[in-house]
Amino acid sequence: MSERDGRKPGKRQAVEVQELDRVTIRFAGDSGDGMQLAGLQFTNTSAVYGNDVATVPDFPAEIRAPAGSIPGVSSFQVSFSSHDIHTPGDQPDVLVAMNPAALKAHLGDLPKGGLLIVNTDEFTESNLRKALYTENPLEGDSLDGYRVVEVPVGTMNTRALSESGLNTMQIDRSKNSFALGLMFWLYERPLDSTIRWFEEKFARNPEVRDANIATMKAGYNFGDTAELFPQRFHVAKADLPPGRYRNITGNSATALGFLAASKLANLPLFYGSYPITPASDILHELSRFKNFGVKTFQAEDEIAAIGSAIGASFGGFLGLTGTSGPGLALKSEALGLAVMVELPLVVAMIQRSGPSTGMPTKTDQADLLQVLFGRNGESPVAVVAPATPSECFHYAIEAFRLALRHMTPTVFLSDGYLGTGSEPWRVPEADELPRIEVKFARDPEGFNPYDRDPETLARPWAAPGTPGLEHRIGGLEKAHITGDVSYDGDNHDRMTRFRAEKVARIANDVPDVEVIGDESGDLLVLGWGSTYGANLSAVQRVQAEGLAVSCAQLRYLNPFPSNLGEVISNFEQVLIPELNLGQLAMLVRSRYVVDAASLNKVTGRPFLIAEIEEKIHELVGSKVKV
Amino acid sequence: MSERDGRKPGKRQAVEVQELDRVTIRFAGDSGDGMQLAGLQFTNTSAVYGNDVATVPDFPAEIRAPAGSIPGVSSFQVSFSSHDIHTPGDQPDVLVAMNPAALKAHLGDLPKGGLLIVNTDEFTESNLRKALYTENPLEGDSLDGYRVVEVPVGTMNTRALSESGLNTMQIDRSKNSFALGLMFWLYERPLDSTIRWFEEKFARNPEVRDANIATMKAGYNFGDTAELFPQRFHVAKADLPPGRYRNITGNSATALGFLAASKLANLPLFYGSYPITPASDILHELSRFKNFGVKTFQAEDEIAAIGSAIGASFGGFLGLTGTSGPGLALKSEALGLAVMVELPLVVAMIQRSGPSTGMPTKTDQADLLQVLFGRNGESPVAVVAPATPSECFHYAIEAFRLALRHMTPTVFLSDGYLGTGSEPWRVPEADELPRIEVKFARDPEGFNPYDRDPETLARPWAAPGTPGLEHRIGGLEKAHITGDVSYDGDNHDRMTRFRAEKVARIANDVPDVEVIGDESGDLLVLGWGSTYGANLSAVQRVQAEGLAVSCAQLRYLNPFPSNLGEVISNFEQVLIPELNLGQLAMLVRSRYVVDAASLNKVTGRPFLIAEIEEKIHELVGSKVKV
Amino acid sequence: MTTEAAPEGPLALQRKDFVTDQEVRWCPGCGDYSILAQTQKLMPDLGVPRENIVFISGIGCNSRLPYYMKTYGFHSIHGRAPTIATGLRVMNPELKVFVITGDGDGLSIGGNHLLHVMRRNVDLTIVLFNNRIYGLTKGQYSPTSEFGKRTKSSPAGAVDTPLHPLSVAISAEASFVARSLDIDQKHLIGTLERAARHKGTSFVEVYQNCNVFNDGAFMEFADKAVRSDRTVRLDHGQPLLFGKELEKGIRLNGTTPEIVDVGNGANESELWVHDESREDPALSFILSRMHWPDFPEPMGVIRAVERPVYEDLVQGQVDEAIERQGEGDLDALFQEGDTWTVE
Amino acid sequence: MTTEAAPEGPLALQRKDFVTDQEVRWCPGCGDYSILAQTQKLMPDLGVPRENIVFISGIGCNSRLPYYMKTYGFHSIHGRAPTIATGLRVMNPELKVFVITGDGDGLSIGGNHLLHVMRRNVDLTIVLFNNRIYGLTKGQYSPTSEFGKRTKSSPAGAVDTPLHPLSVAISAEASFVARSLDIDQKHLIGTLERAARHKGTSFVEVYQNCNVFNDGAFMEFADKAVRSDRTVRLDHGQPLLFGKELEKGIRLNGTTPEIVDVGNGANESELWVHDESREDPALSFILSRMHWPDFPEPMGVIRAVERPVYEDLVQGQVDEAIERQGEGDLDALFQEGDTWTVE
Ligand SMILES: Cc1ncc(C[n+]2csc(CCOP(=O)(O)OP(=O)(O)O)c2C)c(N)n1
Ligand SMILES: Cc1ncc(C[n+]2csc(CCOP(=O)(O)OP(=O)(O)O)c2C)c(N)n1
Ligand code: SF4
Ligand code: SF4
Ligand SMILES: [Mg+2]
Ligand SMILES: [Mg+2]
Repeated sequence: MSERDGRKPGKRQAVEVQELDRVTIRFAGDSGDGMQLAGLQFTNTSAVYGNDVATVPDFPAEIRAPAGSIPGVSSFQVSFSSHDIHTPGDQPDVLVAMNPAALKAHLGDLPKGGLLIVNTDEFTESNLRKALYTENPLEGDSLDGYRVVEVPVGTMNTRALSESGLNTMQIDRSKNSFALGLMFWLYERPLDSTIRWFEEKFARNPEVRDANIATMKAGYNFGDTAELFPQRFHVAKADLPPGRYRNITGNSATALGFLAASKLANLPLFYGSYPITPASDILHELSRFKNFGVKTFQAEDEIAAIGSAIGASFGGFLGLTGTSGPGLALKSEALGLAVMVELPLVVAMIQRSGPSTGMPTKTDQADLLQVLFGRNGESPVAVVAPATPSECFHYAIEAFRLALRHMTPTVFLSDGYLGTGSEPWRVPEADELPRIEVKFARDPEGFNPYDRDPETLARPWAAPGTPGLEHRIGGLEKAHITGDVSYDGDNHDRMTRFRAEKVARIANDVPDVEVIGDESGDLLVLGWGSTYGANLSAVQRVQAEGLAVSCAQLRYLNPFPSNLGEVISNFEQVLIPELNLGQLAMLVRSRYVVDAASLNKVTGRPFLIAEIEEKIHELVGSKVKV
Repeated sequence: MSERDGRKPGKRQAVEVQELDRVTIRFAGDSGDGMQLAGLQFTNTSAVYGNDVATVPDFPAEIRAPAGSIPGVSSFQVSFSSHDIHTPGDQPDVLVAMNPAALKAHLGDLPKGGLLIVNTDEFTESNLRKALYTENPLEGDSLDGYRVVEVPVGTMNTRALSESGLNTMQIDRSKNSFALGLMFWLYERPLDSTIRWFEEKFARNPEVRDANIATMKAGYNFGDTAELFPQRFHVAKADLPPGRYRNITGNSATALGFLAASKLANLPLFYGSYPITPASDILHELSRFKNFGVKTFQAEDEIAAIGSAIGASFGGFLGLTGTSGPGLALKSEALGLAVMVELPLVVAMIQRSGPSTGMPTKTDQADLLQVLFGRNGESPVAVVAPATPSECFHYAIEAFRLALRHMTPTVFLSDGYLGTGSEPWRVPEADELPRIEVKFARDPEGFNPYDRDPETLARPWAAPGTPGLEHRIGGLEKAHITGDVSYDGDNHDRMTRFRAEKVARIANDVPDVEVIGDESGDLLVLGWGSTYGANLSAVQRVQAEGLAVSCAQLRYLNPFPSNLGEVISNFEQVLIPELNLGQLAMLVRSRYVVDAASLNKVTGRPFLIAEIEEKIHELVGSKVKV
Repeated sequence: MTTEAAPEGPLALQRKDFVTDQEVRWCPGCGDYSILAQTQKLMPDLGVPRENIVFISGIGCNSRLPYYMKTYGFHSIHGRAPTIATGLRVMNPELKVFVITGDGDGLSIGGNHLLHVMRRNVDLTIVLFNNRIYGLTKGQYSPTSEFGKRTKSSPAGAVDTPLHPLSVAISAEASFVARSLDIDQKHLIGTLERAARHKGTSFVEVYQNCNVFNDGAFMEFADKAVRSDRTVRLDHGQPLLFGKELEKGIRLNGTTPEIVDVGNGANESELWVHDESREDPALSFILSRMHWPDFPEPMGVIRAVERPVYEDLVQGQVDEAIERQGEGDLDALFQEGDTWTVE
Repeated sequence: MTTEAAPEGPLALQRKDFVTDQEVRWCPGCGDYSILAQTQKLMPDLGVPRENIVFISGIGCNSRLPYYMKTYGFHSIHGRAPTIATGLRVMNPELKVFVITGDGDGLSIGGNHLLHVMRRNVDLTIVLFNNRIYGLTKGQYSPTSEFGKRTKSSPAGAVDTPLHPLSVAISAEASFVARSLDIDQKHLIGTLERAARHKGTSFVEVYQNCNVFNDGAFMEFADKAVRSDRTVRLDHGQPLLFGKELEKGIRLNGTTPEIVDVGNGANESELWVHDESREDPALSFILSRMHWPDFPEPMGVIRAVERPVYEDLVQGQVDEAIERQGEGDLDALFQEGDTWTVE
């Protein structure tokens, strides 16, 4: 039984086991080496084991680079811990490099003293050349200061599978499972969940299934027998709030959230989209769940995608479209139409690095202003922004709740780092989730399409098919109440202010922004979106140093929570770290006339905790060395 | 000879002549009544006569409304003066109403005591119905308090042309010339320039020519003979700076400016556009001047329009595209490409009322933020904004000067009010105009497509066809210097800041913003674009009252002139009047952390001087009654 | 807009029940009036409850039409009506959806959406008002304007070769393609009815006179006096005959149409017998290339074939999924994959 | 990018002069490699100075090609390459401009631009890499994917009817339409050369294998073993013959192609003789509808007719205006209309 022979309890005592409270491993190899799979399996195992985990993948650019080349390197970083963590870690403690290119690309991130596991078999002349190495790093002194462990992964793997009946290419494909087994041994992880996974995944392909299981065990045993490692490590369970958990990426959580919204509002979901990295996952995910009644439409372009979603909203259904920056640019005009016709359209916007095509597989937060202002005329939309992968679930639902209650287009603003990153998610009970109440106009008596709700200013939603409510809407300015076309100047002024006020009033319908730390102090670190983990971790560190620093992460970007002004006013200074050149900062400075400081980074990568920590010290001085 | 018999010097003494220093006349009638023509001729005559003039037309919505209906009313307001004026006037002194609908639509703007000239012939049962009059206003007391003059324009016109040989419909078409003649008499204007105009315009149609001239004279004489008017009025010449003048609309001035830029840079102009109100005029104008080498391309949509213009810029030519708000929304993605490839594309953006289709024939200033931020990623463009119709000429040239020198997409931001409004323009001497120097890369030695000019950070412009400079550009992030595709994070950060800094440095290349009035005081009225006339007039009034108020109009919106911060700092308060909900205000508040006040109006109409004056008094109190 | 009481049922409806209180805002004499009139007349005959009828348009003079139809309506943005209609139909197949577009709206800015909606065969009735001009923007040439046409934007003549709307539709795999004429009231309403009853995308090009910016664009063959000689009515199963006494016919020489005099000599059996239901689109394509003055302009239903309707296929996949996996259950969904419990 | 010294003149150039220092980033085994190779080989033969050659692409795997061509290049945005190429050619007719696109780039998001650039007949050589999949975004179905295709975005099978790229081109009035195959090197370079030498828009569909996301899409007829039986080469003025011994031919029964055995019985004279230069597009259209397995796939130049080139017409109007009014003079321009002088 896997459990037992995996664990080999007999030999356990042979090497001493060191307790650690957090470890960060980066698996790096060629795109073909299955690093994402190895990383994910290690993540699941650790999560199931009870650690808190956080991960971040790093894919090569969309185009496949030649095998063995640096652009072809794919990596997956997982951080697992005995306490709760908020980021996948600034730097890895362990780097698994499956080929020279992977070593070249990632060694820079490994701190001296870090553990470096290299697959020696790939360090051939030609591979070294592909990685632009002039000499073999395993021979020179370039690796001095690292704890280098050389493993002939290829050879060992081939040996383990000589009997498998697979051809060499197939055998080679399971290298990653050998490496994975080795890491499982090193960190005392059980093999069973991965074995189960292989059994499901390759159910229809027993040879491959058995080969992967066999080589993984071989890797595990190799660690046990070969005296490569002086010690093993153990990271104890974290005490997470009780409940059922699963590991989830932001994009999956987003798709689940939208499906949930459909159930909670009891309205079928329509998803119109045109593929684009990193939003495509949502299209792929939703198209798998047709039994939820969701209809996915791969449109000819982004304009058709949002147009079709507007059609669905007009029809009285959950109209949803999703894209990334370049796609949103194309949707601008139609989103303006949705604002004018005041329909509950939701736009899932997964940011990537721009401008233009930019770096499609990397992340920035530089589309906030486009989301707010990228349309002609005064064209307000509501904006919600999850701060962690698992939060994407809640805010996907929230986006529809606000859109439906306030009859306004609403943007769900995520990014590639959230979308592809993962963390444990406490699985909710479906009936824990609050229903979304939807009011359709049904009574012809006194019906008018632009007769607003006095509280929310929302206009009535009258779906085609409802007898007696026949009416016409469109992109021309509408007369107050009747919705007739109007060129009256005062009406235009009034309607423009209504549209703005309608969105502004959503502030009464969203929770206050929460301050982590004291309600007042020297510095407030104010953030939005995926910077949450780094902001929080940095602030926790400086709080531990005794600095009067708190942080707050905005999940509602338009309108701002109503207490934001007051929150800000209680701090001497405000720091706004953003993966752009200061977009939220501009909004906050102008809204509250406060000289908020910015920390900007536009590298396509998330903030390191240390970067924020350093900026905090720069602003409020420090009682401790940095 | 027209001059003489027009003036009828013999009878002049018959009615007393009152001197006025400014008169504002509004011609209003059915779309078919030729009010635009009448207004324009009156304008030209007054301008040629030597007055300062300002005009604003008001067309019906793009769709032709039924004859006689209120939506079908077309009007033209001209203000002429013996001193220099900055707006077409808040309210007319005289309203010429050619039919009931025109009266219904415009009477509200005529102050009590105003002169009201009505064409009684059109006040028929059916016309009154079309104008939604339940009773004939000429009979009731609804016109009490106005100086009503009833003229059977139709009858008189028909009588005048009974011999003309034209059919009744043709005859009816020249009604407006009769009315025009009457107004010429009332304000002692010479007929000759209009006669000349008819002679050219209808050269190939002598009957129509003669008819219009005849009925205009008849109108003139009618004023002379019929004792309808107790007096005539005279508005003396204004003393404008010496020079040759012509009356020009903003859109014509814009087209001329771009043609001039082409000559000054000695590079052929390409204009790629898709028709849209109010930008279409520019396409129409430019396509008339093929002998300047300009090539106009009516694209299949706005995306193709900007794409083609980018192609022209890439090719080493003056690439220009033009549109209005909805069109700019569609161009967003491609404009981002232009930012990434750093080409000297110019976008002529003529704002209209939004959001969405909005009110196509009306004006707002609500696209400033779209222009600045309506693209994915950090995507800076330079923005210039003329403040008067005639300034459009200069800033069209300026847009290309900046685009070419700094190798950046540049937006020329105008609006429908500027574009269709007119004023006298002091015609420049072509060789007064400064040449635009263009540097092309030619030397393969050490050429690199992203090797920046140390001063401006502009990249070299290497046109296809240049031997040895073959290179590839595109929308993916570029490596510093080489321009190769790069996914390097630090390079992306560097390039993002380069693009921002490149545009920011344009501030060194533009004039300081000028303060009209004292350099310091209680209040600065800060504006941009077409609010200039109203801002200036209002400030001049309150200055006359002795208030410490100055004004400044921004012609450069990105970057701001470098002295703006200091200018602002010298005033107790700042007021920013905008035809939007506070877009420039947001930028200024955030940039200078100043609590600038806003005056917002979104009616599709320009500010009245009185509105701004009132707001000024509200902010700084007043020594005088409002 | 005033609210309207529910109708007593479709059969009770008459044209006036489909007229809104909105003042019609087209130029006097515009061909759009006649198309509107036939469209309103058609409604009661369709037997569709008024609340289930939706008119969706883009931007252009033509696209004002929904305001004048007392049904649900959406005057959207330029060129995008087919996309909105697609989303609406996919979610609610109960609705009878019309798309109103123009030669600029549908073939210039909106050409791509037209292409894709037709290949998908979404059940929409698309009426393209072809006046060979941009009317609303006051007279620029359009993708159907003649080569060399002088307009505001082409003072020296347009240098663009025009598109044949019907050819485009056919090569976009359209299952129903027809043409009619604004002023030919009976033919127009008949053609619209055929289109409206077709399952799948029906595309109708209507020659429409813009008497302000392109007056008489079609008069050469559309004028009542010459119409029978210069247009040919297409009737399924009937030979292509035209002329006042149907004295002329068309036969195919290989793939080339030829005009022949019927009666004297030329025998009927040689004539091209129209088959609108033929799968192979070659003949439809040939018809789409026939134009006055070389040939009489074909009028009527050029192509009408059966193809699965897009939204039915989409619904089918949903039904099948439910069949196979049962109605989606959130709890099951949430627990997909590896889960673990923390006590 | 390193700078390159000016060539000694086109004739001196060889393939290597068109190879950049950029590492080619396509999956090993991708059909794009072969298309790139033939394209590079073709360049010297064109006799165009390297600095006058420009490659403009959209987005997609295919659209990386310009990075590998040591000419001027522009890797633009998704679907818009034809628009950029149009502006460039209109302003500089000296340049030889290629447009590289894909089935998604050119027919999905970019379909409308393709339509309009072809009807205008801008002098561009458009090469559409048709791999019937979205490669760059890792495997969603495209407008040319077969009905029912299962992909990441269509797990239950695509319900969209695919477009026939060549039919679309023909109905867009294209003056040159051809098809070739990535792995058929001689045919490919020959076809590309024909296209490159055509005056006006030339449109070439290249069947391209995406061995990662849609492997073997064309193997059924493209495989060397069966190719001669399952494809038919089109040669102007030659009968449509195919098969290893050219033992089979195609004849037209009215508008319907039929396969006949040549030799025994069926006489050559019945066979369809290919006429690429025929104005009337009916036959081109019929060819564009022929597909395996019903017919052999037509390969080669389907249509090649002469039409005025858009940018020449534009230039003509400029020349004529200068002829008529003389070179534009700013002072005259400024003084147009009423002017007056203030002393
Ligand atoms: C995005 C956008 N671009 C341009 C316009 C301006 N516009 C409105 S209608 C139209 C063309 C109308 O032509 P057509 O579709 O033939 O309709 P018609 O008026 O002739 O019926 C244009 C260019 C617009 N409203 N929106
Ligand atoms: C505006 C925009 N939308 C979507 C994308 C994402 N995208 C890039 S390439 C592509 C389709 C590629 O398919 P194809 O044109 O067939 O090229 P291939 O990769 O198959 O060669 C898509 C959807 C994008 N880059 N830009
Ligand atoms: S402009 Fe032409 S199409 Fe438009 S309403 Fe007037 S006549 Fe009709
Ligand atoms: S994904 Fe397909 S098309 Fe793209 S490079 Fe790889 S094999 Fe070629
Ligand atoms: Mg039209
Ligand atoms: Mg493809």
